[in-house]
Amino acid sequence: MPEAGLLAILPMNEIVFFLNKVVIAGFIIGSVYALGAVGVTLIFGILRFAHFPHGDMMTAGAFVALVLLWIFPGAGAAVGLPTAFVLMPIAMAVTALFAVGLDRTFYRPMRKAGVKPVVMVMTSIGVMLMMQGLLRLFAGTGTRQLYVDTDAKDIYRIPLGGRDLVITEPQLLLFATTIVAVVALHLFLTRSRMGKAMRAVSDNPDLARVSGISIDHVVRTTWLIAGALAAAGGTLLALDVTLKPDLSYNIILPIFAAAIVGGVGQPYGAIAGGLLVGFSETLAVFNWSVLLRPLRPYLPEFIEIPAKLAFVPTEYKIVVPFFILVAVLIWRPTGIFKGRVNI
Amino acid sequence: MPLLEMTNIHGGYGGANILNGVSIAIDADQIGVIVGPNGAGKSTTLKALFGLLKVGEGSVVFDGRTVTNMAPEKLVLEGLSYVPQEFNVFPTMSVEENLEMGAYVRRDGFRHLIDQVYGFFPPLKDKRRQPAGELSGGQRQMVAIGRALMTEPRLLLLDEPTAGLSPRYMGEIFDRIIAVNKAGVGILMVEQNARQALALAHRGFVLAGGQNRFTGTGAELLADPDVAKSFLGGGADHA
Amino acid sequence: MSPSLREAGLFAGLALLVAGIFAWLGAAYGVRMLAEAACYAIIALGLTIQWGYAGLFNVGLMGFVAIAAFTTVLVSFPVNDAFWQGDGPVMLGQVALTLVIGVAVTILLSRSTRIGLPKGLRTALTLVAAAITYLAVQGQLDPAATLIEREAGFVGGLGLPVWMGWVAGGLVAGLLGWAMGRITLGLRADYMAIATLGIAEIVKAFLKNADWLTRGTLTVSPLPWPVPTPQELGFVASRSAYLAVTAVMIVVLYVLLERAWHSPWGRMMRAIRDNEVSAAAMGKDINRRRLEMFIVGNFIIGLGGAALITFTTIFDPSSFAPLNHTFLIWVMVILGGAGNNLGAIFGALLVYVIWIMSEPVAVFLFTTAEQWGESLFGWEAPSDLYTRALQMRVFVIGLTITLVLRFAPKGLLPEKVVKYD
Amino acid sequence: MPTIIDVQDVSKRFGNVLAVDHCSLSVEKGSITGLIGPNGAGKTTLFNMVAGAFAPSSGRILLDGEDVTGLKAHELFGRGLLRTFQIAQDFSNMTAIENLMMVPAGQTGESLFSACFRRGAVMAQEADVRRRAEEVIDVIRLGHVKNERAGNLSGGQKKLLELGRVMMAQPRVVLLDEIAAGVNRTLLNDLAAVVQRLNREEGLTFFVIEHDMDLIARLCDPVIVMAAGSVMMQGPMSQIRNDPEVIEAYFGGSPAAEAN
Repeated sequence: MPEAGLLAILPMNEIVFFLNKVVIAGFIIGSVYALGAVGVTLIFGILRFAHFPHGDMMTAGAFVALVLLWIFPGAGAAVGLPTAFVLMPIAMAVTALFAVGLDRTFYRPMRKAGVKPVVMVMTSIGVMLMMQGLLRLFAGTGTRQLYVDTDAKDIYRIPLGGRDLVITEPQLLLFATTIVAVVALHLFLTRSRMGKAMRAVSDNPDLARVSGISIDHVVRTTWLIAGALAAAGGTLLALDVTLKPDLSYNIILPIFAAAIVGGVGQPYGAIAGGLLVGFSETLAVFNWSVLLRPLRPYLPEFIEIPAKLAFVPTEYKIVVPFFILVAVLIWRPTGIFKGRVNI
Repeated sequence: MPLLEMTNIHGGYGGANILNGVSIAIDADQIGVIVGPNGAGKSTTLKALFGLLKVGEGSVVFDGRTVTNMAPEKLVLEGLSYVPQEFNVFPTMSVEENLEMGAYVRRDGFRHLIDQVYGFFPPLKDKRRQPAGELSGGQRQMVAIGRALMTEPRLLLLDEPTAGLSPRYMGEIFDRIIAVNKAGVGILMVEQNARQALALAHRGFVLAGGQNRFTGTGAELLADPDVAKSFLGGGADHA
Repeated sequence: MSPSLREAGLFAGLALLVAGIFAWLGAAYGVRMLAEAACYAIIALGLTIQWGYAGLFNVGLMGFVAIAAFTTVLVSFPVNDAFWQGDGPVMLGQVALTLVIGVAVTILLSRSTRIGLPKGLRTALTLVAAAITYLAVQGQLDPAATLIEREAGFVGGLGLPVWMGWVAGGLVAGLLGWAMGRITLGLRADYMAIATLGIAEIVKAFLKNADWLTRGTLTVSPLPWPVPTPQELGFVASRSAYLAVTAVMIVVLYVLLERAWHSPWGRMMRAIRDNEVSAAAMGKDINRRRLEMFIVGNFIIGLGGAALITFTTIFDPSSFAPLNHTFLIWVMVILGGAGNNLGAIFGALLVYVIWIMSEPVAVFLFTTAEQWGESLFGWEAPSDLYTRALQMRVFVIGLTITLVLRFAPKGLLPEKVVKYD
Repeated sequence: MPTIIDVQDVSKRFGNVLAVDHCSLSVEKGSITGLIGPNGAGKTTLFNMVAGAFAPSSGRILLDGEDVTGLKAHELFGRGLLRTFQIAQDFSNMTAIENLMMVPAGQTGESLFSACFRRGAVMAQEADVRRRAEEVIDVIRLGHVKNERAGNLSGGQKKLLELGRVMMAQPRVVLLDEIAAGVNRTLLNDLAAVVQRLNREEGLTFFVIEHDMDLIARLCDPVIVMAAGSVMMQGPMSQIRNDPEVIEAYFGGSPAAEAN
């Protein structure tokens, strides 16, 4: 069998390692970024400011899930899925309402006063600090698990000759949720009356107003969607790794990068941007020596393969989204999907 | 009783008044045209009428109801519709979606209205799936007017519908406006192309310095040498 | 109330507050607080230039503070003989040489369209050259770093006077500002905020991980002081001397900035802030002037940051918490009154006093709450309640920002219209 | 007379719209040249390109024989070209006199170093600038509001202030964008008088966009008519206003009018 022969000469161990470390990890982190970036990009499109507390909204959503976990610890066992995932829709609803409340309390008064966008951004930073203070006050600074004892963290190992391809249950759920959310959002924005109204406001708020579209409704819907998706992203990320109150801050820069790369105001762009940033990160910190080592016998003597050959040392991972961001801002400020930058 | 009656309107942005007593009255099914030099308050009058600008003094009565300073989204329900001069389409949305947005306030079916708009503006039908931002200026203007027609307004407000259009398109847009009017929609428009617009107007209003300078039928104003003077100056004979 | 009366009243109130703290917690504590507040005031002056004068939204303050503080360490920390006697300097010299050659080649290639290369080829060549430079430098630096860390710990300093370190710190911060400004000043405010935030993170990541250069998480201490240390003079006298140095810096900076603000330079800057398009039509080079503001502001921020870190006597790259401290300074500037130098100084002093005092207050409140909770409801407080209590302070900064922006957007000492008479 | 502004085959495209379409025109040194045309004819776009707000998509612009295509506004100011705006663009948080004093280019005190450390030189020059500003503010009759914030002035006063800035700048060419918009008759006479005086006494060239035909007739010779992005004709006003083609462009006369 030729296939088997081909498989035999391929360094399967290393390739699977690559798949685990780059492809799967990139998809996972990219999906989290995407879920955050969709909210950021919607808020930017409709309200025209960069929403800094978005990462904290994700964390807050995960904490809502945690609290629900304490209240209904048996929910997961009944369905056979992680409890936090089963309770996630409730957490999404709560966070969505919370986001609307945030807007009412802090952003709407500023909007009504007609302040400049930069003041909105600064207000949002104030909100971010408040949320971080509160989160750490109530949750401490330690890490937590989003699992109850009855949950089993299923790990799927797919043997591919040699090493196994490893995917965990929360990763699958995260990926599935992202796809469902994106498709649903796409249908909502292109088919529903409210979704079209949101696009209209993003396109031209003044004309939307004279067409009789209620800006208040659109703004409220925007916050509902952004809040719900943030909660989903936060909960799923916390399921995959752990729940930390300061999670958000490490994630907001890549999320902004994803939103801007995808083109501000472009939900599909945010998905692509999220995956692009996620893959860039995993590719950049990947140790390429692993893939080169099998080639050792075929390479001339004088070429040494260093023990570690990564584009960027892991400690500098934060640099990757930043460079993507700056590069896009300079060379193609409308994003790869042509968003709206000005106004 | 006139369909629309604006009486002695004063208003402006912030402190400075731009309108210093504008009065406009037109009947249902009429075309009213507002002309005048730049800065005379023509567009401002439309904005004040449509609730986009605070009216400080004076009253707006539409179909017997006082609607002074009513919010635009409410005025749409009253039967008014407004087409701004610039930025008057949703550029990333398709032509048909633009029309749907015009019908946003309607809860009933509006399919027949979309067909009616395609009837007024046949070129749009072929472009229904195309983003409005990719259309030519004249077609964009058609989308803008079509969007405003989707609420089945009794009165359509147009702010310089032919600005920036080539003469060929200008004539076409004017033809369409007449057709819309013949279908029973009152029109109040601001026009820079004064002569052409006055020629099709039932009522004409010449504004200057935020006040009515001349008022009359379109034909009267066209024949008035003083009106001509305020446009080309010096009373040139160009009739 | 006339503006000058208002100023006098606010400063008098502040003086009373400070006097109360001196009486309550002692002179050593009070002077320390004032010296630190003075350093913050310098940073706030730098920020008020950027935000108040030019509307530049810099949220990367801690990056500039950190790089300036590090430069001070490099210049004024005692010489590390172990490093200079080993192979380290030579190896670093090679790295530097590679870097210079690589950068030169890259720049030449990026201009190669002038000799007729097509644009696409130029871009490709430039990118390849940059990548090769990067890999070569990284490849040479790794063994050098390992060697230095093993043999000498870190490179140490140059042993020069502290004031030189501060000035150098300011200059490096200004230089970083220049590089940053070239990239970000054309962007709208949101993007500039994101970009500067990113820079701060990168600087921090670098300082934290380049152990051969900064000792990383091992921290460098004690940093030399420009005045005799507490061991020599005692706390109160030594800290007072430090306070005197920083106070002189504030006065000098204040006088210079006021001069500049009331000269044609300030007039031009106000014009640019008011109406960019028209200022350009009147022949003012907006981009250049903005860049100038950004650089000068960062120089002053670096100066203040260097003084602040020197005062704490320890350089710890992981201590530059980007959010808390960055926005502490932002609150100082907007609460004090953006665009008013006196307002920035007042805001810095007031906010720092409140910030420092909020620690004992928060702890007191939480201990009380803990006791009551325990005795009344049998509530068992989490063991980390103390650290959690301090998080309340972050909340308070955030709340202050939103409240000030909403109810007093011009601050306590609003900017004054410059009049000629 | 020699040409000072020479627009050669300039086009500007915004997305699908060709706002200026292979336009060529020239302005003679020492003239007050008018630019008229219906809304959307591309006048303001052309102005913006000549003034350096954005670069043309194609074509060249010469200023006094030198190619200045694509130069920025502040660079053009340095070469003696100044533009005013349709809606007066004042520095609203600065006083009227400061609005004038900021204009002169290359003031010593505009360097941060000099402002801080060369007080003597700066003050001496500042006194000169001040004196000139006081003179100008009297000419434009705003002396009584010189310490008022420019944002508090009336629309007409802002227009006067704008002309005051022109006088402070001492340029060679001025692009005036709709100086009459929103200005009452009496004030308009003042503005026109200032423009004529600057033209006559100081030899300034003016290139004027205007909708007020009276003003154009009074000030300008020659007048250039733009329509649909390019020049339709050029000549004295008396000739322009009797030209059937121009009347057509301005007032139309299409079948639509007759159809009614």
